[in-house]
Amino acid sequence: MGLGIDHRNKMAKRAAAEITNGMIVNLGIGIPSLVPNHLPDEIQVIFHAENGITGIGPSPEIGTEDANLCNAGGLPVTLKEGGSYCDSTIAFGMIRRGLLDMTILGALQVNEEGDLANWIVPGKKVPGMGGAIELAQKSKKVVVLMNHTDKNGKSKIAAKCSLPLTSPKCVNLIITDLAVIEVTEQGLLLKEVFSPYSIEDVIHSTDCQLTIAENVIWHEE
Amino acid sequence: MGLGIDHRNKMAKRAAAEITNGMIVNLGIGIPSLVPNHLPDEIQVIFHAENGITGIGPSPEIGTEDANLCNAGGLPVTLKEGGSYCDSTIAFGMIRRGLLDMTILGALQVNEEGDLANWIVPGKKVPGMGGAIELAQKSKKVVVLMNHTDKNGKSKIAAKCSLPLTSPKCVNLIITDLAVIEVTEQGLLLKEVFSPYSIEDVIHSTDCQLTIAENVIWHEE
Amino acid sequence: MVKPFNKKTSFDKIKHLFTNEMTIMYGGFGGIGTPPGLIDVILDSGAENLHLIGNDTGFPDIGIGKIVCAGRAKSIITSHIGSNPVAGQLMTEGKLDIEFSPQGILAERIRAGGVGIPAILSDIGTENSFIANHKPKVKLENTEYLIETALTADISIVYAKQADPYGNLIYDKSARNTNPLVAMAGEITIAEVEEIVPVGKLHPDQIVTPGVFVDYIVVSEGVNWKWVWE
Amino acid sequence: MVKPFNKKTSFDKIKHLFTNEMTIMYGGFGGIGTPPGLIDVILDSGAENLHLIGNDTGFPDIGIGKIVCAGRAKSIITSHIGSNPVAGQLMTEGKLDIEFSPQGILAERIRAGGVGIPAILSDIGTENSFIANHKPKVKLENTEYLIETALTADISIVYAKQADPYGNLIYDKSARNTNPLVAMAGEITIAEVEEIVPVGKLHPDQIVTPGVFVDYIVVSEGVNWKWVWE
Repeated sequence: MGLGIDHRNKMAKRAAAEITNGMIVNLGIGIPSLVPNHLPDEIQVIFHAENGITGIGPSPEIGTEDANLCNAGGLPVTLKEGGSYCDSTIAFGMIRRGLLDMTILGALQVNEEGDLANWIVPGKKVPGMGGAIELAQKSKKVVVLMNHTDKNGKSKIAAKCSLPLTSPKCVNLIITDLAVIEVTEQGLLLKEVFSPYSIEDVIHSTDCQLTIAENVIWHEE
Repeated sequence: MGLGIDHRNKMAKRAAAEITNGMIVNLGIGIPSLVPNHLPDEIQVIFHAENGITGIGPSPEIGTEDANLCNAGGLPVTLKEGGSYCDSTIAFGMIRRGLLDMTILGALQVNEEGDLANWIVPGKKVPGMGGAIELAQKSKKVVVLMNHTDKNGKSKIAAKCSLPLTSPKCVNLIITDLAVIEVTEQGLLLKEVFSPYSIEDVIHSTDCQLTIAENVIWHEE
Repeated sequence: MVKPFNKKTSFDKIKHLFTNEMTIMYGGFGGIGTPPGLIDVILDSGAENLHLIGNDTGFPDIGIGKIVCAGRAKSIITSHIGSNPVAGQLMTEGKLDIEFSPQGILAERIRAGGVGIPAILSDIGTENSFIANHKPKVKLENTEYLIETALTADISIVYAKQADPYGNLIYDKSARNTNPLVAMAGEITIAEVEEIVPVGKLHPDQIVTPGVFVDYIVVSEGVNWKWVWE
Repeated sequence: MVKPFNKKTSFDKIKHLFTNEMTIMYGGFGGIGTPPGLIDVILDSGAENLHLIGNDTGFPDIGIGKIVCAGRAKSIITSHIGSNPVAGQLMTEGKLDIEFSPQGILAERIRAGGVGIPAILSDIGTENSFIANHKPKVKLENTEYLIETALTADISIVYAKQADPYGNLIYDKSARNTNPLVAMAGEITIAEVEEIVPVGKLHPDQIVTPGVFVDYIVVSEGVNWKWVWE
């Protein structure tokens, strides 16, 4: 069961709401790449890519793509006025130096301490970590966008990650097709639920303890 | 007793003869900066400076200096066609990577093993090492241009350096106002003498063993 | 380092440089910026059991992916193979030895090789056993760091927008990516470029790779990358 | 990191940023490329007991030399003080603590701080007791290397040719020298520039320092360096 475009955009829109004026933000491949479509015009933000772009603009019109201008996922992009190119060491220099206010990325598993697993399924799929370790370890805020459960219906939010970790204790916020969950010192805090799901649905689909916020926000479809 | 301009140019001219076509060469401050004046036109060479210049050209005409274009000694220079600017890490990257065929620099002392002392006179003068360690340690060939003796008449070529070393076992060739001496596995080899000095003058002015080459070359004034 | 003042050559004339068992480092990121003509030259050369170093394994038909899929690589140091399923398959079959390095650290290791630094210390992935386990470590003020050693290659291949005959290079937009780093780290560096311009045409403030790092220049017959990552 | 999208300010407005005991890193090489207006602002600010980091100590009346000669510096990490006799005198009198670093290694340490690398290993000066004695060391495949730690500063001051309001910088000829490195290594980075141009005017391939590293831009009233090294 994949996520329909509506679910994807719902999640991307919610992630976009985390972005405030002046932020420097890195977007992973997949659902995170939809985030810019949901940003209000008045928000000025600098999108960063590991392959050496500071200031990514909207996707180009079909037919106007530039083969030499792609994001870290290899998809054609544009550059905003005031943007610039650099080599990968400088792009990662920005990351390690702590200049990234937020990274929004996908995950295979997240646990209640905010550990992130997103680079390997032993014996099955070994894509490699790419820049995920650096982004997860060094960004001021790490937002995960992922399905709440895997294709077998198993929760991707667990007490302990069964998959090898990308980076421990790095995730701040989890946005799934069901809910928005914050990683706090006291564990996971369920803050928002997407209609038509209920708090009980979320608890049922989550493989670890959830604290329920005092005022859970309800997102109507 | 300083060195007159003739002596300086004599030494610079001899150093220039070490340079062959296509070399990348770094010149220290002082006498080494006179070397380019003695290069035949047919020799193409790339002069390198630690502050980020590859391809230094001749000194500018008076009145045409550019305040933002100086060599590592702070003197105005020009850039040859095909030259380029970089930051200091890349300039030193060229040095450490072993791309410099030759460095020509001044010295306070050199000993029979080719140890170089040129950065500090304890209790007297502490200029600091600047880029000399890297240049001495990593250039393919290190040529020292210096007075044969100091202002008290003491030999600057010794069995052991009394001054703190810049770098051990790095000097390949010593050019003084008296002679040209090669540093070999077997010690110092006197190869050339500048008129009006004699082999005996050179031996007398040198504070360590000298092997005399089979055919000492005589440079007439 | 070969040092003629005119470094322009042809694909044919450099084919003999590629030999079995050598280490080849390639610029590019997701195939974009990996010199397509030089990849074909390597294939043509017949060189095999190659040791590769680069950001990722490209796609099966783009970038270094073609070398990997032809079974020419014995090992690779890289950060990502997700876009080339054949790389993962060869690894699983024990036919390709892969060392994964965090992407930015890999870039720094290549740069370190290029500028003659033996290694860097890193705090990236210190708690990730796949990264940290086999690496030397050192403690500095009570924190343990990984020692990430410099990488160099027998031959580096890069893609650039323009070169002059001295080998000075400038790059185009995000096709720059790892190319300026790889350009410094080869014993021999070969640049495939869109265009060779006369000496003096490139503005000296705008040159990204000084020509002293470059040995050969070949003119590209066009790039073959496209947008198919996902 | 302060992040307005218009980073232009005036010398007066940033004077309060400079305070006693802070660490200040400065671009420039032999005075050339050290922002003269910002040096005067530091003098005006009254800040003292400063910890300085930079290539050299300039001349008594040029570059960082003015700060040193005014007795405002408590310590300095540098590679050369030969052009500023006052620096040597203050050192001899025990009034200025100087740590000498090989020039290229100093540049790499500043860069390491700028790109978030904790340290580099170095084989430069391993046999020079003045360099090696007080440094941590580590053995790698039977060779002992120095651990040269990264350098950062509370404030970095740099000189550039042009900036746009986002803080993107380009440099002019050899006045580039250490400036792009220093620009990355400050918690706060202030650029003194010859000219501020509109956003979009700088070519994105030609920008050397991306604006995300820069916090404030001031327009220079002109440079004061000249050619007096020898």
